[in-house]
Amino acid sequence: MPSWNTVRDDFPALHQQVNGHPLVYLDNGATTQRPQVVIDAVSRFYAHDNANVHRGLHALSMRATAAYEGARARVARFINAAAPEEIIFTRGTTESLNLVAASWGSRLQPGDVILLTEMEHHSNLVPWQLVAARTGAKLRYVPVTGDEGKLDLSVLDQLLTPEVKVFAFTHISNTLGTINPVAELCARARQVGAISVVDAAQSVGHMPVDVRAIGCDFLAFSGHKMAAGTGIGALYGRRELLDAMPPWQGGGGMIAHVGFFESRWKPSPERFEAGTPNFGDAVGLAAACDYLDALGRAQLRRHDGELARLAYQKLSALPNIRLLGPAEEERGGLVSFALSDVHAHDVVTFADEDGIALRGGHHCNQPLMHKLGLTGTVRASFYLYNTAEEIDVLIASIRRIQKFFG
Amino acid sequence: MPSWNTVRDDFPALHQQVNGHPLVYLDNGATTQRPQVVIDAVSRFYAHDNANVHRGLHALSMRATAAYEGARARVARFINAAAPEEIIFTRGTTESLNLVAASWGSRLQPGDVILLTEMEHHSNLVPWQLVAARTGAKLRYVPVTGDEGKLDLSVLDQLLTPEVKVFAFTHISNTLGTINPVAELCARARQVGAISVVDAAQSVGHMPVDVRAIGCDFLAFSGHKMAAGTGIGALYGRRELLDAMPPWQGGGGMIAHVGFFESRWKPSPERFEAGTPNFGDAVGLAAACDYLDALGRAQLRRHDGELARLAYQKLSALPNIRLLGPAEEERGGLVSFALSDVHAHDVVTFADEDGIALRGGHHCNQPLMHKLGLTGTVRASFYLYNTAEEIDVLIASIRRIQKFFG
Amino acid sequence: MSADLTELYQQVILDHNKRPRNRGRLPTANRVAHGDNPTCGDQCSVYLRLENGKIADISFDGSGCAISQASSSLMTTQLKGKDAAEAASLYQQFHQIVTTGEAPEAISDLAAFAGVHTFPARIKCATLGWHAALNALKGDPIPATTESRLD
Amino acid sequence: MSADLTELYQQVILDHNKRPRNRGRLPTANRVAHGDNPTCGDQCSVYLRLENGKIADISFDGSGCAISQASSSLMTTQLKGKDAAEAASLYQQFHQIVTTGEAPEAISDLAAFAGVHTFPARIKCATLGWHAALNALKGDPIPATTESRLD
Ligand SMILES: Cc1ncc(COP(=O)(O)O)c(C=O)c1O
Ligand SMILES: Cc1ncc(COP(=O)(O)O)c(C=O)c1O
Repeated sequence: MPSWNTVRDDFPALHQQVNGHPLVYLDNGATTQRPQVVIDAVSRFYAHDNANVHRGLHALSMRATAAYEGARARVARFINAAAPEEIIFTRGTTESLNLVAASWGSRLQPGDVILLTEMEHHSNLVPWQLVAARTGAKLRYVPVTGDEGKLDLSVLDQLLTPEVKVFAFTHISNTLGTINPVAELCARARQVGAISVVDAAQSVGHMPVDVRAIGCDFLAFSGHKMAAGTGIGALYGRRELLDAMPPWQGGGGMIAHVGFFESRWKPSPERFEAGTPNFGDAVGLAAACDYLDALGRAQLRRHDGELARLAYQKLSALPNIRLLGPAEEERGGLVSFALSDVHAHDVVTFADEDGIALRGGHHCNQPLMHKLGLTGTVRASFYLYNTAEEIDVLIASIRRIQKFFG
Repeated sequence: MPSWNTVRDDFPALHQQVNGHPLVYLDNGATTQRPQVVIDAVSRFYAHDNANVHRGLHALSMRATAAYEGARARVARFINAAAPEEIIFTRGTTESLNLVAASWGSRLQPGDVILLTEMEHHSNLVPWQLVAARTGAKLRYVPVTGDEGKLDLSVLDQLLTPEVKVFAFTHISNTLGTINPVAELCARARQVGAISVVDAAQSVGHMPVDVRAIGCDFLAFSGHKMAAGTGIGALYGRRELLDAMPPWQGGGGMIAHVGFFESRWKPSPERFEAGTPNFGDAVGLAAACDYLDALGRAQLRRHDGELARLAYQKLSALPNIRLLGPAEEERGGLVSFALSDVHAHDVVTFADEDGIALRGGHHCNQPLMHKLGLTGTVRASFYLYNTAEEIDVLIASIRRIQKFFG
Repeated sequence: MSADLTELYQQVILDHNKRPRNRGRLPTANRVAHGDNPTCGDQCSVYLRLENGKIADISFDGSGCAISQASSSLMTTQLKGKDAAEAASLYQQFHQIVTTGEAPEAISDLAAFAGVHTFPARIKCATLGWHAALNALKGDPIPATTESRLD
Repeated sequence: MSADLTELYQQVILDHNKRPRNRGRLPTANRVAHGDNPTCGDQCSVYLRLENGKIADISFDGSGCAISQASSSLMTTQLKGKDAAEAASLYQQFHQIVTTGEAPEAISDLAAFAGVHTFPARIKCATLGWHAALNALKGDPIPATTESRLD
């Protein structure tokens, strides 16, 4: 049973020196670390219960199937889906969004509009560009107000017209830290008969997320951004939408009948899980859900939010710095900034010398960067094991960097 | 350094009792077990080097990138690809085949023909049905001769006409155990200007596979069928083909430039790896390559082949049994059979009582089963840790089953 | 042979598997439905003659394991003479038996399937024929499938 | 500051970063090429005036880290007066320096970039301008990219 007091002990990767300094891992927006219980859950599964799922009647296969379907039910509970069948396991957020764009999106037609926002990650942007090119649908964007990084909802009425068939947006911006009013956006989409697609990559592991309270049609997230391994993630979809969608990938496990020239499909979720799924990491994802729920996601949200506010406040006091994202209280667990005299890459390389892991660049938000007149920012992103002391280490490091290049 | 004498010690899952008997795991065609070194390689990576790849300049990210790209180079070496760039990491064989069918296949037109064989796994069949439905191309099948399970190459000339743009076939049939003459088939495809796609799910982990000796254009396989974890596999593709193909999934990591309304792509392999890849299990796959090469794949082939021949021979001596696949020496490491009085599922359930893991059913070969007038078979499939004694346990169990239902 | 396995393959089941009752295509049928279990390729067709809302005659056909064959066979003997509501209620009881192992009192031979509950992967085998029969009663032309994830 | 880092950010580099030489759009250019590093969004344009096969004048523009800015700046000072073959050979030497840390004897200021080899992720930064310059020499209108996986 994890506890907030000893939480750092749970993560083996944190206990190392980098360039002679204790590691300060502030790159959680890219991927979080995994607690030993998650690593062990996968190892134990492989050492005891490993067999292919679904098609087997022998003991190991039945155990593996129970573990895999148990993981599906656990993930459904984690986001309060109505049924396990509403969870499709994927490689992660990107594959989840490609699945919706390719399968649901195949019904789009010339004249239809896909509404996105200017703060979308490439993974919630390029799949829609691809389907737009295929179907003749058009893209439209909700603007971002500027450095403070809010969606300009004053123009939403003009943008959210009846031609809009899909409204896809991020829950928490991975660059700005903005938390979008997703329930409101979903309701607005519903009013014009559009489906809503929520990119929850940065939120599901960081705060309570309830798909029924949000009222979304689809929601996508990645295990590796919530203390689980890579190669696993999920797409939540409302059952009646999923069952009306054509398959995307074809292969073993998703078929009801295969003939040489025609086939029929199973219902969701199997229809969308062609081939051997990543059941090993699904078991790890379920263990991560247990881990995060034992700590409490409301507390997690508070923890990350407080660190982000503290960092924002201390960084604001530095000279020649430009901070992105909302200045007020409510922000996701990250801060993003640009120093006027030092390029983001030089900041990251120097901080690494102090044992600090930061990310510099466009954070897969090229069009937003371009709009803001930036080529990149430095991002510090927090998770449950980060501390206020680590922010002091960060600030001291940035000061040294500014001095060196000053 | 693994050794053949102690090979069973390397696999923790083998050392358990099932229903009061030592586990006899004969379901390797579905998934193999993982040696402790592979499990540990992934755990160790997560405990020490875990960070997102490619976009990071800090120490952990550089280590993770080196590990991931090192795994790509290792896999390239494993199948003798000309360059690491010819390896695209996927979830497994099924995703690899869907990638080729969707991306390369997007250039197909009405009048074009996709040539498959009647022994293809659903994963090398349904993706082509889907692309045929989208493009208007037609499917054609090389027939299987009957229970002995050979491709009827006498009609290949008639089938492999200039309209054929793709010839896709399995290296080793997962139901029949047939080893197809893949180099010859690739050469024949080349003669008519068709690309060749090899489903190597059942071969890459079981025998030496050299893509340049085979002369294939694409080759697909899964980590979990070669001692690595689930969620990782690869598509090999010849460089010039890959670089001429449009992307399939869109998102972070595969773009050269993203604007709001148009984007440009990176070259292969990044173009085909949208989103955070499964770098954790890629590290495990590289460890599995090391493990298998240390044992020696030629020896592995001999080991599996000998067990299959032994099993075939002992099963042939039983009454009321119908054996599938080639009777002669050369067969992959599996046997598939039907008892005339006992359904495959009852066999599997009874064998499980004796601790034996078998698979019963259509093995994702429904159309072939239908052609052979079967609804399913029982399959025993072998790997490096199986023994001749285990075949005796199997035969004794089948005898008891026949007696019970006799 | 273990107790669980003996319990699964009861004499009643082995008997119905070897000598299935009401097997084949019912020539006078006015309702038919097909069921399949995509996971294993098993198939079952159920043919009924409905007269005044009651099952006047019934047969089944198809291929499958001992459990599915015996279950379909036994089912036909139980459903003859029943109306749709009675059939649904009988299926409820049967479903309870195969999922929990608990048989309601005074239930017929169906209790022979209680052993199925320790083999969850076989529940689909036991219910394949029943799904087809209930679909046939509804006059539903869609193939029944035990891949509904709900048994 | 660690030895590696001091080695990476040598005085020459800091100087070129702060006061880049030949920066801006060369009005008389008759060749141009753009390079970008998709991983980080860095961009570099190189403008040349080729006269009788030699680089009569050269400038660069764009945005990037200290390494890429300094490298482009220093490069312009080295390439002036060279022909395509000499430029290619200079790049070969530079590439060797940034990948191995070994500078051929009697090489100019380029040796200041030897420290890059201990930071493999920064090799792309150091070569960005060079790729653009070589492409401009070829008259190749395609954007140079350091995402070729070969530096
Ligand atoms: C011949 C063959 N092809 C394709 C596959 C699909 O592989 P996977 O399920 O790992 O995608 C399998 C394994 O089931 C197979 O045996
Ligand atoms: C907001 C957002 N969306 C999508 C993604 C893509 O997630 P993944 O790379 O796990 O597919 C990320 C992470 O990079 C993200 O931050």
